Amino acid sequence: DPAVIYDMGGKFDKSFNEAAYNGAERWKKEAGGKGYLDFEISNEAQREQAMRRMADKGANPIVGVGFAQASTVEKVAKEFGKQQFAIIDSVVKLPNVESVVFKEHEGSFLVGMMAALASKSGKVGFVGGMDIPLIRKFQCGYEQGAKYANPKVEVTSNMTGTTPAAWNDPTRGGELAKAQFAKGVDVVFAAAGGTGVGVYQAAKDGGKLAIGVDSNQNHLHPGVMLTSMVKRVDVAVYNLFKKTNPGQLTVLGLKEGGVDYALDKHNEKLVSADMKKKVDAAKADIIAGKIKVADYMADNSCKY
Amino acid sequence: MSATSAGGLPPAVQMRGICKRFGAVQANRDVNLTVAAGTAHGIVGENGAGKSTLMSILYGFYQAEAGSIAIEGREVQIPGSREAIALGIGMVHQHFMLVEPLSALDNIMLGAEPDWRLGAARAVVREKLEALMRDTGLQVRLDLAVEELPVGERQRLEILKALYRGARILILDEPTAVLTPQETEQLFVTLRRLRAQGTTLLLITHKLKEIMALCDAVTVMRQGAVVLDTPIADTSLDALAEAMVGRRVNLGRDAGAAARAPGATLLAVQGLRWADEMGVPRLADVSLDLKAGEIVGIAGVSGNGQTELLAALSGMLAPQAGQITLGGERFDAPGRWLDPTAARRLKLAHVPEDRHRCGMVLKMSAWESAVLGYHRLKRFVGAGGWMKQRAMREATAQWMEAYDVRPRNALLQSSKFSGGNQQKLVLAREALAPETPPQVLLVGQPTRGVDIGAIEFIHGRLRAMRDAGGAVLVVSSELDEILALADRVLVMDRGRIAGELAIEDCTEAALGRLMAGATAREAA
Amino acid sequence: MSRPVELPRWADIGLLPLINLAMALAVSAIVVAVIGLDPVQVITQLVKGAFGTRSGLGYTLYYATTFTFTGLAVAVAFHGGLFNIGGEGQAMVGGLGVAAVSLAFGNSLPAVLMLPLAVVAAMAFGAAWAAVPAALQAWRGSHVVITTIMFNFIASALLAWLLVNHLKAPGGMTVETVAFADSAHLPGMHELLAGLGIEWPRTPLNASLLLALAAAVGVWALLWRLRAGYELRAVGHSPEAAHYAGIHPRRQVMLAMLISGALAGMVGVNELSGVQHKLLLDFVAGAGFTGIAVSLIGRNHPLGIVLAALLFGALYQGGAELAFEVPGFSRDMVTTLQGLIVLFSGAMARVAAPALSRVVMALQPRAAVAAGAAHG
Amino acid sequence: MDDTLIFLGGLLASTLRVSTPLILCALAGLLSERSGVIDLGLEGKMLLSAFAAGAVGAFTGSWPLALAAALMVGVALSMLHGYACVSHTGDQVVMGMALTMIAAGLTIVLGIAWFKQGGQTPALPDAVRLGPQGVALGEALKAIPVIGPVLGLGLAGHNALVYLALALVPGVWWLLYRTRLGLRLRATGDNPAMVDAAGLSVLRLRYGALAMNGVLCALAGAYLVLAQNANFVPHMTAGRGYMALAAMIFGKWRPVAALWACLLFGFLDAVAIRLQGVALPAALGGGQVPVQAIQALPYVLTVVLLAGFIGHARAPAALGTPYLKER
Ligand SMILES: Nc1ncnc2c1ncn2[C@@H]1O[C@H](COP(=O)(O)OP(=O)(O)OP(=O)(O)O)[C@@H](O)[C@H]1O
Ligand SMILES: Nc1ncnc2c1ncn2[C@@H]1O[C@H](COP(=O)(O)OP(=O)(O)OP(=O)(O)O)[C@@H](O)[C@H]1O
Ligand SMILES: [Mg+2]
Ligand SMILES: [Mg+2]
Repeated sequence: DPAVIYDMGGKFDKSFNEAAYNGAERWKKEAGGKGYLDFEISNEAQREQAMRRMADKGANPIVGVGFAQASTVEKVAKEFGKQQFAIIDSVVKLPNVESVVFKEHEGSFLVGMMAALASKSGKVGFVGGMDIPLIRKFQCGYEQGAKYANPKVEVTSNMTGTTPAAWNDPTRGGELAKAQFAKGVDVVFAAAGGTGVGVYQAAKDGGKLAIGVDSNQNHLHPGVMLTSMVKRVDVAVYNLFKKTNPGQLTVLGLKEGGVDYALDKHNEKLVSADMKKKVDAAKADIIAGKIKVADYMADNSCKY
Repeated sequence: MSATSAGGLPPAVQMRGICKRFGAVQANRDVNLTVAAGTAHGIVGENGAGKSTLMSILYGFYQAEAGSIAIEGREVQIPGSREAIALGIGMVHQHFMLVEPLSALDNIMLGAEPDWRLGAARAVVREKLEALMRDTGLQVRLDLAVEELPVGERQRLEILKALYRGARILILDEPTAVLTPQETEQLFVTLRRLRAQGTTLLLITHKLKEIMALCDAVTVMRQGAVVLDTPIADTSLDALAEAMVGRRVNLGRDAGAAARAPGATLLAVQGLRWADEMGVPRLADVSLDLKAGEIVGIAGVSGNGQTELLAALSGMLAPQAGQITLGGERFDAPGRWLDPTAARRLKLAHVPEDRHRCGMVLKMSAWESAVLGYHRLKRFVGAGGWMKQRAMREATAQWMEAYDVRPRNALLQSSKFSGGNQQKLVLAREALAPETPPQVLLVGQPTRGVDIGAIEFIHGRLRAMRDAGGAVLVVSSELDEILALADRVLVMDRGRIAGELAIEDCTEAALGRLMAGATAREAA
Repeated sequence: MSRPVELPRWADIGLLPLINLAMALAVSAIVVAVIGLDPVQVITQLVKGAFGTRSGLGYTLYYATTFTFTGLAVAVAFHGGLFNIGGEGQAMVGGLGVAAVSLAFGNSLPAVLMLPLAVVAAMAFGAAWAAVPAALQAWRGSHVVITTIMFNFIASALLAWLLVNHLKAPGGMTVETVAFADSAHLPGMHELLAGLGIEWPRTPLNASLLLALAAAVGVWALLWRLRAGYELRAVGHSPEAAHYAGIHPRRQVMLAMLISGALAGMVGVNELSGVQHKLLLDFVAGAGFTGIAVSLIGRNHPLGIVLAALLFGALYQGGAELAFEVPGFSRDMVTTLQGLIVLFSGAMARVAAPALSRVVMALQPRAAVAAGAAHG
Repeated sequence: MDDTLIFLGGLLASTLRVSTPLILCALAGLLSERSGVIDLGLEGKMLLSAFAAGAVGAFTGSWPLALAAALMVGVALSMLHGYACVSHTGDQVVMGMALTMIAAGLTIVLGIAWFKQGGQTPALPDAVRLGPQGVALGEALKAIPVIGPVLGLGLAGHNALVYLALALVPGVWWLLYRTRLGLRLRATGDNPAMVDAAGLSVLRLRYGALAMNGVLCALAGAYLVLAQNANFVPHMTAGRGYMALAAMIFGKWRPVAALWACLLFGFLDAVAIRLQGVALPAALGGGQVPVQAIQALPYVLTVVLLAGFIGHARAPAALGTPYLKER
């Protein structure tokens, strides 16, 4: 059986981990009767125990969701050389590990455009979770997109914190969003895991727009959620469960359908036809390579 | 019953067959007490005789296991202080019952506020109190916080508090223990005036003279039971003392003691000064010498610096000025002062006043308490600080044997021994633990709360140490004890040595005058 | 109001703690039932998970190692009359010490020097973190309960700051240092036993277990066999009596807290040198607070603490297994149980005493009467 | 200029929002400690009440019921506190630890069992939340020249609990210093034997103080769930109970001083939130503002105060000692 290990925050974080959960569930439905193992990490000491336990039980492949599991995957995969492992959002160079990373900057570019197009004040905001290169990557792509749609747009960015607690601090997220709203920001993009819930709530309370992340979060507050930058962790997990490519690095971008913006019945009223046209055009350009979105993690700086 | 009993009135208080025990201690056994209305009634007895317990039962603090109470002729139940107050009983406790940060006024009205708004309540109470203060002569500064008031004023405050609540029966538990003689005199004037106004007084005191001076009748308690109940006119100071202790009090001293002249000075103290955090001087220029082969007694009302003197001499407290010479070493204050370890090294032993708090560690076993202070001796501690428990236990067993500590169980928890036996164990330690016998022995309240047999035993041991060439300093608030033991008596008053008397010159009157603040020449 | 009830020693030391523990377990069972699980199944699974396999036992003992350290830390301070709630922070800083020396010297020192150095650093750093509250208590009278709580928060901020800004592995996204060099790895129990020819599954259990047992013996010897411990207990029971005996209460307060902090710091050895081989943020994971519960039910005695640590180790490991096996069970149930144990064995420890005393009296009327007579 | 004013207004608003649970909890701790009962369980009481509000809010969709549930849980925990520590003379410090541990575990256990969202409760609809008050007033205030934006943004448009917390500060002050009950409570914390001798029930006074303490903790918990956020999140109190305790000590057990301490701590928190990731000016050596230092500041300040460097804080004399009376 395959196995998935969610990171802290848990499988119902409405965001990153929940996407992985949805992928696993889809696989289960299609696999007909077969099950899978899963576990939610709730403290550091558990990571290794959980993964080793899965390996002991013969689970194959074992998917670690989240960059924080990289070192654990590396350690356990070495011990259990005959089993397949996978890591999402990080790279582990071992023959029995497949690494899956996303081009978050491409998806963020699209929602950045939408933010700039939807903003009446010409000010858009970004609330990141933990201050790490991965989140800077979101931020950088978002900025590029916003500037692409409206060169005069002002982008205000904040990070919630520097420790993993920043993924799950809705109160702080709400405060950051409110501070941005006070400055005139009227669309905010949260790439902050569970912290985002506080950001969206603040947007709702303040009558502003918000953009979700990872999962399609449009349904959380219809009329408030402008869109979501979906990162198809569900697809990644689904594919990994079906078949792994050990030792490979899989990169999922717009072209592969790994990232995208979300449009559904919850936000169709907020997205004008013109907006959609512009964003879809940019999407096609990125896929075609006509627009190059700078990747923060390429050289740890946001140059564009 | 009593001479001043007004015609026909029922007794203010009638307690019958009161029994109360605390664990193994029978604090009150079948106590009967009748107090005529409008009289002052004294209650005396040794420490632990059960006086406070009896009064606490009357005030509803404790519940008696058996017996009945009638107030002003009516049978009553007193389950709590509230009911006692409602019955017109007021109590001034042995220890102050005041909230220090609150003002005197707030302290008085607490629990009896006439209005739920403090402002309104204060106005009403202030008016009543001013009248009350005029009537009784009890003057208290109502707006100062209690912590700023001197003890005498706090004592008046306590009485005022009881009277404000409408007390017709006023219990005073050792009200003069902390008062100066002048304050005591002032208090007695007030008490007489209250009695004249019809208040019934119940006075507990250890000072028999006060009983004779104020009371109309007196009850003597011993070991929880009443042993004497008599109008004051039918008794005398000596008779009361005898009743308290249970046999003729032998004020006489042991025969062999006197004549021998004291030897070399073993401990010399000059110019000790120490003031507490509030700046009140507790030791004021105290100088004294202790010579080989003598027992020096320190007499005085407790709280006049005796505790601090013992602490300073034993190294537990560093005075702010003064010097001490012990075993050929000199210590100066401030700067280098004796510490308890050095004191023991220089053969000074110390039986502390407060054996419960200082003399032993109640939670530890007897052998652990028995080596306290001597736990660093070579014969008790081996290499690397390893304690030789066998040696400690064996030594403890020997000391218990020598000083007749009962039960002879070195493993028993220290708190499980009775007061007298605890005291004997501490004394045994101080006499026997040092490698060579102590040269100087400081003893605080050697027989407080100790029974007669043990008193005799302890006195005998102290004399034996003296006869062996030691210098003994005894601090005691019991004059009898001083008179029985000492070769020379120093009297302390407000932190200073008020005077010195050779034992031949000691009469209770002379000592009493010194304790009350007279100079030595006036006293003699 | 109730008055203190005297119980025979066997009942006081043996029976009452068991009754309190049983009450805590009973309430936990109710909670388990309320969330729709079968208490009996949960308990059997828990015991099986903790002791049923060698690997489970390994994890149990590994957790117990940490709890022994923090439990002993609480107990030593307690005997000195101090309630040290700062085990959590002291453990964090102890781990910082381990990481500091392991990262600085791991590549240059051989294991025989490196590992003792790590142990010393853990103890020194933990002790140093306890020293400030201790000194404030001794000289300024600042209540050690409050200051150690504050120091827990300060420690966690300090650790986060150092890790994020100075110690984080360059380029990595997780807040952790690079791995320690091999010489700074404490051998795992499986390696040690393999050396003796015994096969043992690979678990986090490592040589720290031996250190913890040594620490327990050491604490016992200190408290009940050494002069220093005698003085410490004297101060804990009665500062006045200690002062009378020429013992310096301040020095003892410092000593108690330094030893306590050093023991808490040892958590860093078990968790970092022994298992993680790197410094990360949350490696203490509440063990400092668990130490309070461990010490409470261990009656502040090293033997009791080792047993209580084993109990809590079993709860943690069994809880983890349950979380794997039983859907809907989360390890927070163990936190709840831990809280209930602190409640019943600590705050409400004497609530059952009057009833127990009546039962004991009823069971042995003659003995009780005789004891009463001996007193009177 | 305008930006600065808006920043200040936002900061003021944020300070008030962040301080509110601190103020409520500090007052709760103050009432209990003034009566002589140490409360290290503020964190736990707040957390469990927050969960109650979140869970009942999610089940019933009614904010009065959610609030009532929080109050019931808060008061029940306080009564348990009283049963253990007042009636049975249990150790008050240990009790606080126990309450906090139980709350930390139980909220997640029940949350997972009932809502299956990793311990969170579902997001509450607007009807279950406490909305802003005085928005119009805020707009009016903004019209004032210069300081208008600061006042309008900062003071108006908060929810009712923010204003209630602020109003409770003089309320508690008045209770303590202007009423009979307050006098009795203060006396109980200082000398329970005297209160007993005055014919009052120490037991009843301490239970009374604890009941108020429970209500205030519950309000703080409810605020977190019904006002500041829209659901319960595990560990969402995040040490606020201890911070409130620190503020209470920092305020030397006095309501108004405690308010200032709470506002200071809240202000520091609001500043820390805004300074996250902000670069220090080059004059200060560049690099990032050490946010952790700002976060640790309240705790450091409290230790400094306790060490007596800022004048001595005098705790109620009988704090922590159970009142035992032989009968
Ligand atoms: N609360 C208590 N618990 C246990 N024993 C007590 C308690 N109160 C008093 N006792 C014991 O009861 C006995 C009588 O005590 P009580 O205080 O009535 O004596 P007293 O005559 O007032 O003594 P003193 O002259 O020292 O004030 C003593 O043996 C005392 O130790
Ligand atoms: N306040 C108190 N609380 C609890 N126990 C007490 C209290 N006072 C005394 N005791 C205990 O009561 C017992 C008797 O104490 P007390 O000091 O009255 O000695 P005693 O019975 O008079 O002994 P002895 O006759 O040897 O002097 C001892 O076990 C003592 O520990
Ligand atoms: Mg008395
Ligand atoms: Mg006696």
